[in-house]
Amino acid sequence: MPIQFVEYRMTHPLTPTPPHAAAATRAPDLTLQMVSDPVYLSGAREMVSAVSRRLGFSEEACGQIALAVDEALCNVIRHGYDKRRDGPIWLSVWPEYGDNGQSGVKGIRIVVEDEARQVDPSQIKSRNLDEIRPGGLGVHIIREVMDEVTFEKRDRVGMRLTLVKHKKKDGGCCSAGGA
Amino acid sequence: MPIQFVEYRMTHPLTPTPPHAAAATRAPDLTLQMVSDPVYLSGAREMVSAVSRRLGFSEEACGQIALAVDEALCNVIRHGYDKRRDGPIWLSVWPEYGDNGQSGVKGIRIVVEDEARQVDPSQIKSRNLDEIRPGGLGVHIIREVMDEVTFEKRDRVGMRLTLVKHKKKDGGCCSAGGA
Amino acid sequence: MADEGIRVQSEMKDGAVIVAPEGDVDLSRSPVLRTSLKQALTAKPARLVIDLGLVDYMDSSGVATLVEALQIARKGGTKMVLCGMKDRVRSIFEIARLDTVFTIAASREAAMAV
Amino acid sequence: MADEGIRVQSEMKDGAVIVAPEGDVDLSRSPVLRTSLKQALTAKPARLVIDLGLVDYMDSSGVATLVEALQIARKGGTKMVLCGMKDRVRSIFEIARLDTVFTIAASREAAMAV
Ligand SMILES: Nc1ncnc2c1ncn2[C@@H]1O[C@H](COP(=O)(O)OP(=O)(O)O)[C@@H](O)[C@H]1O
Ligand SMILES: Nc1ncnc2c1ncn2[C@@H]1O[C@H](COP(=O)(O)OP(=O)(O)O)[C@@H](O)[C@H]1O
Repeated sequence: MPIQFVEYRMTHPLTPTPPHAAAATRAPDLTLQMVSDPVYLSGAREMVSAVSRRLGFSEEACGQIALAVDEALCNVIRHGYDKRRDGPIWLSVWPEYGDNGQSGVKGIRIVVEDEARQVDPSQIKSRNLDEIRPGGLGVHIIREVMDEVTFEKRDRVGMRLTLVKHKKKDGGCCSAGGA
Repeated sequence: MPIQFVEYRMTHPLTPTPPHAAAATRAPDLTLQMVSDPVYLSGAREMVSAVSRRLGFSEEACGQIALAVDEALCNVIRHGYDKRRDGPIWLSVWPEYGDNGQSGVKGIRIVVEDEARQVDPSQIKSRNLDEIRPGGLGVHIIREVMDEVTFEKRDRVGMRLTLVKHKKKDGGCCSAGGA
Repeated sequence: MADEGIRVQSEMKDGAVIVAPEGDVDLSRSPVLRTSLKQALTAKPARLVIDLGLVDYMDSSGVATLVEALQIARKGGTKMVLCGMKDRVRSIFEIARLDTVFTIAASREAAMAV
Repeated sequence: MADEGIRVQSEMKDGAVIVAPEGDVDLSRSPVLRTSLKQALTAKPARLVIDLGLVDYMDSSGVATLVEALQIARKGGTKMVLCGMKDRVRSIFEIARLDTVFTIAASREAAMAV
């Protein structure tokens, strides 16, 4: 019962030094590090969806962003980790600002990283949708709902998927609005 | 626009090496690293609430856990970081298993850590609730809805708050149940 | 950073001011509610009805905002009534032992009558 | 780990089997739906109605489960109809261009009649 507090790295090989989450010149506002267990998909989805809502995305857009993140995580779990439930996944979130930084939030950038199997990004592609069969929809869905989708190999191990979605020009805002 | 990918630690002083999140002998299943900006409270709440639901807590208990986490984060932001919006906060989540590990999830353990002001844990206490005034409710709420609440100073910098909630004996399950 | 707005609708009816915030009232949003309530209270209306029917979540910063409004209302001779609370919102008032401090009505209509 | 259950209610009515999953149908839950659907289809009923009225969220693993059921239904001579979809669930069928592949009805009653 009394959990003993010691440094992570001494006790858990999964936790890297330094964090493996998306390393950009600007640090992410949020990074969720999770194990590759499907039971946590809903937690990741709801987090991303709530953040998108607060950043001013429409209800529909929030649902799409959550769906894209879910599909991305499912693919890491199924293809990257072969359904192992203890692989680390990092989900990092940045608000995207306008060019001058003055015009508020223009979109959201989400990066999903893992320490799983590396594959050539060109191999990650949607099947022909005319053929009706179970599966083979994830990559198509991600590309359909997000504005920017980039798969890359990470430096030494694992993959990195960058997802960007811009707000619609009309504002499309669900929860903003002055008092 | 082209974000350049480099190692975190070179570019962002906030991101520690190694992760400062709760370091227990068993690594957390999830750790959310977030900046101390109130705009992200809803993301943290929804994540914790969705995870609690999936771990089999009742709808009411999920709401209480989310509320306790919200209040804990608010206190870190207001008292720890004096409303600075760029301080790091780590929110780590562990499912708690029964004694033999065989009997499923018995509860949830959540640890909130920061690099903010250190205060003597004995100073963190609720005011007398009979006196009606704005504020002074957060610690009371946290203690009321959680089963275990422990404030500690972290080793070198910042505070650590450990929150545990057990499932009710009657099961109180909202989303489990066989097919 | 980003949206910290919250929609707060205000209207006058039969000498009462009705204020209806929407969404989550948490630390990022309670300041806007605070401004709306202070504004509603400056005119010292006979009655201030705060309709929480569209509030899905409230934390202690929202409750503190309402306690502050209650104190101003009492000083100014305004009868302040909360209404339309969802169970989840009501429970924080119970936990804070404030459910007997506020006048709480089920509906807007009831809030106009108490 | 933990709860991967999903409530799936099944009933027989006028020669049709009605299956109604509840909650989120994602990768952690679609296997349970898959089992329910396979079971419902073994008897080769004249009609299988899948009522999605209580499903708040579905990802491609849920859609794949339904595509698989459709293929089994077709082989067995069962007419499979989806009904009660919320907008959010419907949109994934549209994105996957499967909204014309499935027979989709608004309500359970309509699903019994098409
Ligand atoms: N994270 C990943 N790691 C490795 N391979 C992947 C990953 N994501 C997708 N792929 C590859 O892309 C293909 C298409 O993925 P998807 O459209 O989601 O359909 P499905 O997963 O059902 O095959 C997969 O079959 C797999 O080969
Ligand atoms: N994370 C923290 N860091 C420093 N002090 C804290 C922290 N959390 C709570 N406190 C102290 O405990 C007191 C009680 O907190 P709380 O019950 O939330 O009421 P309030 O925040 O409105 O004062 C605070 O006033 C503060 O002095």
